Formats: sequence, C-alpha cells, structure tokens
Amino acid sequence: MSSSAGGERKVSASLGRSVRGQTPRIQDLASTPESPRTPLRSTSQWFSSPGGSFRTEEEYVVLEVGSRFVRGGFPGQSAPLCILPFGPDEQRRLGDYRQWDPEYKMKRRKRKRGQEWGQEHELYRTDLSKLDLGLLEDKLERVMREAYNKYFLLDPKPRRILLALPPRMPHPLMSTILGVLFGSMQAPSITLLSSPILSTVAAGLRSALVVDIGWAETTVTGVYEYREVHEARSIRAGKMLSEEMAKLLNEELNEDVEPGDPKIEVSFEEAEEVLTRVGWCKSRPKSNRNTLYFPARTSPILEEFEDAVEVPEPTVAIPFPKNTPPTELIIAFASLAKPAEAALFAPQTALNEFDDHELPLHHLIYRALLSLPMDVRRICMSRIVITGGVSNLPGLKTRIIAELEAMVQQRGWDPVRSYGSAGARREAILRQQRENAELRREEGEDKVSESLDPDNPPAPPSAGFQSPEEDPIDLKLAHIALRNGPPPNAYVGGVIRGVETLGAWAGASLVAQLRIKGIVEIEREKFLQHGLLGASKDKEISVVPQRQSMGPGVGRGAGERASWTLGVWA
Amino acid sequence: MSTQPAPAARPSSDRRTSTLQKRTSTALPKPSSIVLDPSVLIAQHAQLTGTHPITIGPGAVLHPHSKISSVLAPVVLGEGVVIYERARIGVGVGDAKAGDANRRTSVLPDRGSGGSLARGEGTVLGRNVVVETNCVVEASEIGEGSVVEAACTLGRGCVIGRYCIISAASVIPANTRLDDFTVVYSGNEKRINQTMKDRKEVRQSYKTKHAKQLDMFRKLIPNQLAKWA
Amino acid sequence: MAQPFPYTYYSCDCYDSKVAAAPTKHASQGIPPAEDEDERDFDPRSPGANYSLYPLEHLLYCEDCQQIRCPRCVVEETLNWYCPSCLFEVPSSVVKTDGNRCTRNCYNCPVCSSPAVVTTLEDPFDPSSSGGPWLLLCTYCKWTSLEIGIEFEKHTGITAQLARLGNGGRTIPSHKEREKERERRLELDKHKSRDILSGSEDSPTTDKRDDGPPSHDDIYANLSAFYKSQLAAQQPSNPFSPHDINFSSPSSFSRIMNLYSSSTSKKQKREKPTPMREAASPLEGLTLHSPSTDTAIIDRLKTSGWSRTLSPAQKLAQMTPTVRFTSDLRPLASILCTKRGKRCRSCRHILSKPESKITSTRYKIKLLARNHIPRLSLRALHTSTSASASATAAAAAILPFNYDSLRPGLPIHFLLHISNPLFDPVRVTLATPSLTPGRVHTRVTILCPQFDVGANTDVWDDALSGSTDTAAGGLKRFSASGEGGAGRGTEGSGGAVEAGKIWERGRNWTSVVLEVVPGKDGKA
Amino acid sequence: MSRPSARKAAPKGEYIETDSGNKVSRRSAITGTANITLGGRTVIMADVHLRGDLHPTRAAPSTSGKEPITTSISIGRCTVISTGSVIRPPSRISRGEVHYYPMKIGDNVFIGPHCTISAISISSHVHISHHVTIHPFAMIKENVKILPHAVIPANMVIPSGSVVGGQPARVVGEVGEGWGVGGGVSGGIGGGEKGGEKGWVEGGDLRELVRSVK
Repeated sequence: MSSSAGGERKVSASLGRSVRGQTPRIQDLASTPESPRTPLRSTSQWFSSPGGSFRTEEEYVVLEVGSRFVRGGFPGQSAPLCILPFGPDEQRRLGDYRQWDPEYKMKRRKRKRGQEWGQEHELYRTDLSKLDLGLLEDKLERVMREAYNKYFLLDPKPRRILLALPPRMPHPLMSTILGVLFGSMQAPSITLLSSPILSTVAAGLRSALVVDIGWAETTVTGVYEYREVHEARSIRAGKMLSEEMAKLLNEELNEDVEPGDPKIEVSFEEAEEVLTRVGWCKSRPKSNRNTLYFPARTSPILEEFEDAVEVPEPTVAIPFPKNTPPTELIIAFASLAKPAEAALFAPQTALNEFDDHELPLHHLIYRALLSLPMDVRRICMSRIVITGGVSNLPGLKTRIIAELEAMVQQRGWDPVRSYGSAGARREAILRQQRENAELRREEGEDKVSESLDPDNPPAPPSAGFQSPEEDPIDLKLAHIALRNGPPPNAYVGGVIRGVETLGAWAGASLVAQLRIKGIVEIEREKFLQHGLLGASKDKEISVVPQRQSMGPGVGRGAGERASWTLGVWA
Repeated sequence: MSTQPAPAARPSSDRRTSTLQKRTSTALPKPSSIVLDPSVLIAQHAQLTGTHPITIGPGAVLHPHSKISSVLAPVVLGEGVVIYERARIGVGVGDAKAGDANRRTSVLPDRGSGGSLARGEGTVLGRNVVVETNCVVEASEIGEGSVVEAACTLGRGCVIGRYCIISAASVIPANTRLDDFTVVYSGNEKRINQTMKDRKEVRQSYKTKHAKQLDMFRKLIPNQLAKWA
Repeated sequence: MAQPFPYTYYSCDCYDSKVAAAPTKHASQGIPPAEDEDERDFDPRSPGANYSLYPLEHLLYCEDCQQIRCPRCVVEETLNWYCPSCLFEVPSSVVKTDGNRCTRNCYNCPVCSSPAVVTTLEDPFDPSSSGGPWLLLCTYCKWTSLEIGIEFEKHTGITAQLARLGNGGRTIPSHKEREKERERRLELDKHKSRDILSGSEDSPTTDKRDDGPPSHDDIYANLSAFYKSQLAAQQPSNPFSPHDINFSSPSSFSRIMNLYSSSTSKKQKREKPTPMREAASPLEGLTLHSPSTDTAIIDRLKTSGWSRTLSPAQKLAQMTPTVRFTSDLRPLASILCTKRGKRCRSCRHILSKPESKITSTRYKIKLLARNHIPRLSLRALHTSTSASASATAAAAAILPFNYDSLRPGLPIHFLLHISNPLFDPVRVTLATPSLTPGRVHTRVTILCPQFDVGANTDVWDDALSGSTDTAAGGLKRFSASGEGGAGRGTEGSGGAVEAGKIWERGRNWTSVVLEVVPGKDGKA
Repeated sequence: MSRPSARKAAPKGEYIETDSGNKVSRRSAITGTANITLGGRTVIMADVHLRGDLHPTRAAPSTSGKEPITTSISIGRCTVISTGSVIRPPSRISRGEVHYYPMKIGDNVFIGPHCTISAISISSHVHISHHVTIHPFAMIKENVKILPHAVIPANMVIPSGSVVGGQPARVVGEVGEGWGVGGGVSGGIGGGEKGGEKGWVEGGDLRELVRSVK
C-alpha cells in the first residue's frame, strides 16, 4: 500500500496533505492555508472525513518522549497511564531475570568504565557523536512495546499518536523515534507538538517564559501567543544536580572510612533516590530578603556543615542498604540543599567566569527575558512557568523567582552591566526607577490600563517599570473590558510572577482532547518512504539554518503546502 | 497479621505470663537443665540439645524437626511461643549452615564478628513469638508478639522489639536493634507498622487468634512432652 | 543467576535486517558507510545485542517468510482483557472507562506492590452487625489503609467507596458536583468583577479558603472546562449546524490564536468575537506559584524525614505524579492484563493465537521456532568437582560477568549437543574466535567443527529404547537443575576426547566436544 | 491413588517406590500420612517435610474426590519435591475457628530445594526454583515459573504463563510460547543425559526426571 501512496504523491503533490492511503477528498482542496508562523494550525480535513466529527479521543495515544522517561496515556486524562524509565534493568536480555534475585538487588551497581554519570539511564542525548542510534531504537522499541502491552491495552485498531517533543530536536534522533512509532507501533499518523508550548497550554496561558529544567540541560523558551520566540539553554540541570548530590554523599560517607579502606562511591540510583526523596533548595541568602517566606533556622547561616552540627539542626538518617556493610548516614538537613545550590545557582562563582552554556539558572532566565522584545517581555516576565523533572525539588521555584525579582530590581532591564565612569549617573537613574517601581507596587496591579492594550508602544528603557500614563481612552477601555471582557488578571504584565503548569504531557492530553491539530502532522506511508526528507521537494530553495544539520531540505519552503512540514523542528 | 473476628482470650493467661516474662528475662543461667511448663507441646522429632539451660514457658509449641540448641548459651522461650518445622533457635545454630542457609550473608557484615558471646546472654523469645519454617535465630532477644517468617536468619546479638515482623527470607545482620512494631520487608526495607502501633484492638485480636492457633495445634499434634520432662 | 547455566541464546535475524536497513538512516546521520561492515558481524556483548538475543522458547517461526520471529518482529493484538488477581474477564467496552484497572476488590499495596486484602477492624469481643469497619491490608509489609486514614463501611465495592474517599477520610466530590461547584463560583466571580469596576484582581487567595491547593485532577478539569468554554464561545450554539464540524476545529482555534495578527482581525470583527483569553482564576486552571507551599513541603521533609518519603518506584506506581509523602499514597487497583495473539510483522500471518477463554492455557495456533531450528545445549564434561569451575569458566567466556571459581589455564572440556527437529538430516559447521573477546581471553577450540545431525524420524520407538539408558546420572542432573546449573550431569565421558571426532551421535542428535581454556581474569 | 503408607517391599535404597510408582525418600519427614495422597510417579526427596497432620478438622470437601477421609495435601502425577522443602497446608480463622484448608498440587510440578510452601493450590506444569517461599492461600495457575528466592505474598493469585520473582514476588515476565514444550517424548529424548541434553525441560513433562531419580 505504501507503493500506492507513493504513486499518489507523484500524481497530486497539491493533495499531499490528504494522503492517508485513501483517495484525496475535495474538502482538502478547500482547506485554507494559514500562515506558516502559527505553531498550531488547522486542517479541516481530519474532521471532514466521514464521521470525523464523532471520533472520540481514544483515537489518539499521547506520548512524551524525554531523555530519561517516556510518558504515555490517553487524551483527557490528567496524568499519563505510565511513566517508563530507561534503566539498565530495562535493557536486559529476555529471560535474564537477574534484577529479581535478592542477592543481586543487594549489590551496589558500579558505573561502567568510560560511562558518564547516569548514561545508562538515558534514552538519548542531543550530542549525537556519542549516541548509538541503533541502541536508541532498541530501547525505545522495547519501552513502547511495554507501554502498549502492559498499560495501554488497546484493541488491534491502530492509533494515531500525539507526540510531545522538545523543540529543535536533532533530526537523526527524531527520525529514529518516529521510525519506531511508525514501524513497531503501526501508528497511521503522528502529530508533533513542542513541549514548551504544551506546558504553556497546561498552565492556561497563551504566552509564557517556559523554564524546563530537564535532565541534560535547562531550556528557557519564550512563548508568545503559542509561538516560540526565543530559546536559551544551560547545562545546569538534573544531571549536574544528581552528580553534585553523589559528590556530597560520597564525602559524607567517606568521612569515617579509614584511609586504608576503599572509598565508598554511591551508585546513580542511590544518589537519585536521595535527591528525589529528601533533596531541597534553600531560599535566597539573607541579603535583601524581601520575598522570603522562610524559617530562620535553615537560613544561610548554615552554609558550613560545621555550624550545622552545633546548632540543634534537624538531621536526616539515610539508609544505604547496598553499602557494604549496610550503613545509615546521618546528615544535616541543611546540607541536603547544597547540591541544588552548587549545581543550579553556583553563587560562589562570578558571573563572568561562566561559559554561555553553563549559566546559572537565574542569570539564564534573566538574559532570556532581556533578549525578548519589550512587550513580549512584560507579558512573559509575569508568566514564568517552571517545569521539568527537577522543578519538583522543593523550594527551587521559589528560589528562582526570588533571585529573578532581586536581579530585576537591581538592574532593571538594562543590557549594559558596567557603566565605568558613567556609573554615578546610572545609579541615579536606577534609584529613580526603583522609586517608581515602589510607587507602582503600592498601586498594585489595578492599572489595567497598561495591561489592557496588547500591542504596547515601545516603552521607556525599562519596560518592566514604565510608569503608567493616564489615558482617558485607556480608562474607558478598561471599564468596557471589565464589563464584558475577561477578568484583567488575564492581562497581568510587568511583574515577576510564577505560574504552575501541569507539564507538557498534560498539555498534550488537553490539546488532543480539544481535538486541535498540530502544525506537524506526519503520515505513515510518507515517512516510511522518505523519512524526514519527505518534505524536501524544494531542497534548493529552502536553506533554513538548523541546529543539527541533516543537510538542507526539511525547511518550510514554498512547496510545503503540498506535503507535511517539520515546523519548529525544521 | 490478619484481623478476623474471634472470641475472647483468657485474660487470666495474660496476667500469668506477664509475671513469667519478668522471671524469664531476669533468669540466671542455671546449671544445664530443661525447664518445661507442663502445658508445653513438643511434637515428635523436635530437638532440645545443649549444655546450657533451656526454659520453655506455658503453651509453647515446638513443631516436628524444630531444634532448640543451648550448646553455647541458654535459651528461653516465653509463653505461647511457636517454633515451626526446621527452625533452629539458639546461639551457634547458624554457623553450621551459614554457608548455604543464606547466600546473602556475603553482602552483610559477617555475623561471626559481632556475635561475641562475652555477654553470654543467650536467646530469649518473648511471649507469643512465632518462628516460622527454616529460620535460623541466634538473636539475643525477640520481643512479645513478633513474627519471624519463613527462612529468615537473625544474627547473633540481635534485639528485636515487640510486635515486629521479619518477613520471609530476610537476613538480620548481627547486633541489629529493631524498635517495636518494625516491619522488615523486601530484603532490606524497614517500616513501622502504624496500624499495629496505634490500634490496641488490632494487637488484641492478634493475641486471640494466636491463642486459637495454639489450641488447634494441641488438637492436631501428638505431644511428646513426656519424653523430655 | 536467574538463568541457570549453561544456557543458549539465539540471535534473531531482525538484528541483521535492521543493520541492513540502516544505510538510509546512516546517510541521514552522515556516518561513514565504512561502519556498516563491522556493524554487520554480530557481537553478543554489544548493548544492542541484548535486544536481539532470545531464549529458544520465546522464538516463533513464520512459515511463509521461512524465518525466526522474535518478540519484536511480531505484531501483537489483544484478544481479551482480564484481571490478573481475580481472573475475571473484562469486556472491551468498559476497559478504557475503568482506566485499564480492575474495578473489583483487587488492590495492590502502594508500599510493596503485593496484593492487599480487605479485612475488618471490628473488636473480636463484640462483633458488630455490619462486621466493619473494613480496611485494606497488605499481607506482606502490613501496610493498611488506616495509615492514610481510610476506612470502609462495606467490604464490597471498595472501588466505589475509594472513589469518594480522599486520604484522611475526607470525601471527594464527584465529577458532576465539581462541575456544578465550578459553575457556581465562576458566576460569583463574574458578579464580583462586574460590581467593582476598579477591576480588583481576583487573585487565587480568594479561592484558597477551601481545602488547600487544588489537586492535580482538579486543575486539569478546570483547565479543560475553561478551554472548552472558550472554544464554544466562538461557535454558534446549534451543535448540528455544519459550522459545528469546525466546533473545536483547529481553523477556528488558530484563528483565535493569531487574533492579534492583523490578517485575521477583520474576520474577527464580523463575528464579534470575544478573543480566546488566558485562564484568569484557579477556577479556570490558573495556579500561581506560591512560596508557602514550597516551604510547607520543606518543613515537612525536615520533620518527617526519610521514612515518610516515597521511593522512586513507589512514586511511579502512583496514579498522580505529584505525590511525595507516604500520607499521599493511594491503594493501587490492579492493572488488567491481556491475552494476545502474535502476527508476523512482515507477512501478517498469525504465528500464535491462544484460546480466548481466560482459564484455558491452550493455543489455537502456535508456530514454534524449536520445531524448525536445531536445538543447542552445552554442558561441562568433567568430574563433579571441577564441573562448576568449568561451567563458570565458559560463562566468563560467553558472558560479561566473571566468577571467582574460574581457574585460569586449566583446560576444560564441554559437550555441545545439537539435536535436529527437522525430518531431514542437517550438516553443521561450527566456528568460534580462538580467543574470546572481552576482559577474560579464554581459548575455545572446537574439536570437531563439521558434522551431520540425523533426521528426526520415528520418535516413538526411540523414546522406548531411550528410556533405559537415559536413567543414568539422573539424580545428579536433577540436583544440578535445582542448584541452578552448577555441576550439571557428571556421568559419561565414555570415550577419550579426540580432535576431529564427534563425541556421540543419536538418532537426531549429535554431540561434539569443545575445549575451553579460561584466560587470566583482570580481577582473579 | 495410593498412599505412601501402602508401600510394597522395595530393595534397600534412597527411595521407597509405591505400587503406583511414587518414589519417597526414606529420609523424608512425612507426618499425617493418612491425609496425603500422591498421584503416582511422584518424587518426594530427602528432608522434605509434608505436614499432613495439619488437616481440616471440620468436614471439608475432599479435594482428591475419591477419598472419604479428609485430605490435607494432595499431589498429582510426575511431581517432584526436592530436598529440604516444607509443604504445609494453609490455615486461617474463619467464623472464629482456626481451620486448615486442603492444599492441592497438580501434575508435573517441580518444587526446588529448600522451599516453604503454604499455597492453597499449585496447578500443573509449575516450576518452582530453589529457596522459594509461598505464603498461605497463594494460588498458582498453570505454566508458571517462580524464580529463586522469590517470596509469594499471601492470597496472591498468579495467572498462568507468567514468570514471578522478587520479594515480594510480582509478575516480572511471561514464559514464552515454547515454554515447557519438548523434553519428555517430544524429541530430544533419545539423547537423555548421555547425549549431553537432559530429557526434560522446565514446565514440561517431568517423566524423564522422575524416571532418572534413584
């Protein structure tokens, strides 16, 4: 049947979008193209297919493929049916039940030679040089099989897949993942949605600054009206964090080890467990603690472990049954916050010592905001959505927001960091601004005026603190809006504000439930025929700069209407 | 522990045993002797060996092929203790089989080291303690109402609290202390049995059930007490 | 060791085919094609090999493709659903609505995953009429639903009761009730904001009064309700108008999306839109980040410590991903499982099809690979003392793990037994690297690399004749399998071990001798 | 059906063979033989302990069907119970009385060394590895493989065709379609031990194994 589809493609390039292994339909011709900029784009064709409008959500399977977990479930569910990890135990030969042997379970697993921290728990990494795509395929294939056979329990009817992927995923990776889903899971079509946008949806927002603190890296994505407008990355994320935790534990454990004895080295699993169970994050150090809701006892006084001992400081007893002999580590609660400190914020190091790829989170976010256009910024800064596995670390969100607020107060939105001789004048300005800010804060958010008008005229230097200009028309507008418009809360802007999200998966589940079609809709036959190059009739005209080049040609060129496109992933 | 309805236990027994508890716990090792309460049930092929004294409280039940050894130190079994088939009680019973009895001893502190007999306190099982099949118990004390499930190994000098449950095939390294109501499960996990701790009625019904179980054994198992008394 | 040694793994062809299929992918990767060559020859130690090596009993055979089919070159299709603990069949219609879980009283312990039973708390001394209160008890780790403050009035319909019972015993409103509540309060808010024209920002604090922060589910429900309402607002109400096909159709949605882009704004004007807006209140799914919740969690961590927190496994098992403390645990209804048939992925022919009855263990169709490919088995040919050593030596040679009982330099003889299920004789040619790869370089020599195996004819008289002589050494063999393979069958070795000669030959089997010289191990 | 008690004079050796071909080790410990039925061709090895004495006290339907007397343990044909295992019928309190329930073990069941078994029923073609503990009232269906050192919690039901292991045990896999096929008469028997291949497989027909026990 693939061949027939192929024939079809040749015959009617213009009908390409309709190809489902069936004959094209008139409605497809009718469907009006939208601007390629919209990440979420319509095709009436899905619904206009016979009985289309009565299709139920079950038609879809919603997947999120992360670098360490796969989440899967059905539309309309608040949480995935299964969250499947990629551990070494998931990669055994069939019939090798070693991990169920208690003796084996008791042993601490050693890191294999030449393997990076937690490498054998990863599905993929964006650095392809070290990645064995064949293995990736195997892993994913097995996990997907498990998901389908143990959790989804679907009847034989093939299901479409709604796939949440981080934007700008390397194409070899994508094509491998898609290959598995099409090949082994027999999906008739796969819709790609980018996770930051989904996180935004799952937060009930249209625009947001999505901070995804994942495993390998932290991604800050500015989303404006459901469009990625900016992206910044840092390697300060889960991996570094758990490595720091391991360091900490090793130190603690080795304190009472005689010099002669072999040093204790906790396994990845142990470090991970400690991190997820009792790891936490301190609030901002005492200095200008205006947004601090914190018990004084675990404040930065306890930076050093020593004082922690003197003060009757709460401690945690962590069992290490896999250690030989099994031990229990009594560790000061305060010091369990150190890893987060070191890995994510690195307060010791001066800012200019960081490389661009290892910025501490708050700086990363600040810069991201800074580089956003002004009006976008004022929307985004009060819609900071922190998600990703690490974001569950208690206290982390609070800390980030607090740090950010502090930075904004300090610097406003001035990209220049040092004014040299002009410093004094600069100071004056800043003070001036801070006063405004205070004033403004007292008045609170009541100034709907500036919030209401979406396309703001480019505001005075610091958009965050522009003093609201009283405009009768604005006021009128405001009243109208209040009478029959949405509550003003929907237009809050200009202040740092954190918004919780249910996460990308929930977002995808929502989108699928609402039957919204993504821009990137890939169909089975086409993919199996051409892979990601499917859309590449116009190789020569579209040379879109790409993060991971797979050669030119997956761009959203002129010819894309006729076939599917890769949207943000191009 | 399961909480099924069951008629009342004889409160009298409780009182009697509480006193017995005191006595046994402070019992000094007398010259080699076997002190058996007349109400003890010793099945055929149950063994009591060793030179140090062995004291067994009222209502205790020794199943066939269970073994109480006082070769190295005295053994005291409180009232209503049940020892199942092939369970071995007493310091020193483990060593012989240490190798294959449990393969996991390798990854735990060697039980020989801690198990110094200097204290010579021997082994004391509190009231209504149940030791299941194939266990090796060298612990110095097990509190009232605790259950040691099948194929466990309790190292020397262990002190197990009251109403603990050592789930099957666990290994308790030497000189471990377990608080009351501890549950040891999945090999190395520990947790507190809140329900048992908070709810008196649960403990109560557990007691009554145990009593009934004892009665049942009396019905089913021919008593060889005479042979030992 | 889960798999008693020695064992045999078969590599499925799908490995090669995958590599063969790879080039296209490689092209896209820009990996030099040179790699294809060395990728082709199969290395059992490569991590990828774990996915293409299978024990014989897991392999099927497609008679049309004339190929082995391993679990991943088949397509599985569900025949029926049933609960693994009560073994009731579940009709496909309700499977999805029940969330793929059993709705009877089949629950698993959230702490240790073993089955939980319903027992009573009633005082044995005065049994109450109802026999209650009832609770879930884990028979293994003794967890009870009391630890999360849940008791049941009836011992039946646990699922129904649980649905209404939150942890700590508070009642959870049903979906309908929640819907109503939401509507009511939304109305309320509207009025509020209408009256106060100064647009008082109705912050979440106004709604915080009711029990704490809303649950994951609530937020989700609110969100989806909000979006639905927003979409509906765009549409004519009549559900059957052709328009409504587009009801939630993306075109309208994306139109709302780029409301602000000038291109569409005129169109908007015409149907006087209320632009799709963001969620503004918790009722619409907006939850602002509140530091207080964070600090609350931290304080709780501080006080309750390790034992009250959840292990990763326990978290993953829970329905809601947000749980953190033991008090948040919920008993887990047992997940249904399925009976599945298997089809060949390439030609779609049925390879195995179990009888659909849950109780039946028979198969309608079952095409086993063992009936089409020779069966190999390896065992040490030695005195019982060194047998274990030799066995493990081979293990070290074949597998990445090394045993301490390995004796470097001491040659051991192994017996490779090949039996032929086919009805024609087969000719076998064996080959092995003289030195095994990996850390332990073990020398393996096949004394007789080429031989024939007879056809599998007339099983029956052979069975009868075989009965007597196979009795030898049975006890040893038995104990071997019991202890997990060490010291397997120690009898025999009648003739001397000679190069070029097969060891023994039967009707449809032949056995030859391998000489294995374990190499120096890095550790030993 | 025959009972170990009804033994025909056998030549001195490890095993006493009953007229229906059961092989019972002289060193096994069997209490309450009157309540135990062996299906024939079943092997009870040394140090195996069968607690037939713990039998249902109130009239319970005899599981073996034919027996008028209460049965506490009934074991099917070609089943092997290996060294050091203990078989004890489960008991629970019902209506305020302790009650022992008859335990049923099917055909071609292999029970490895040093197991403790209190299941209510073990169906045919079940392979139980060494050092396994099965708590009371567990129910094990056909074609199940239980991994070494597994602990099967009380009341657990193990659906047929599954592999279980761990402490507590859970279903960790499925036995393949080909599991238990072969051995016995279906091919390969000619070899027997001599050819280097054993004449029986896990979960398969254990006749070969039983025959070889001496």
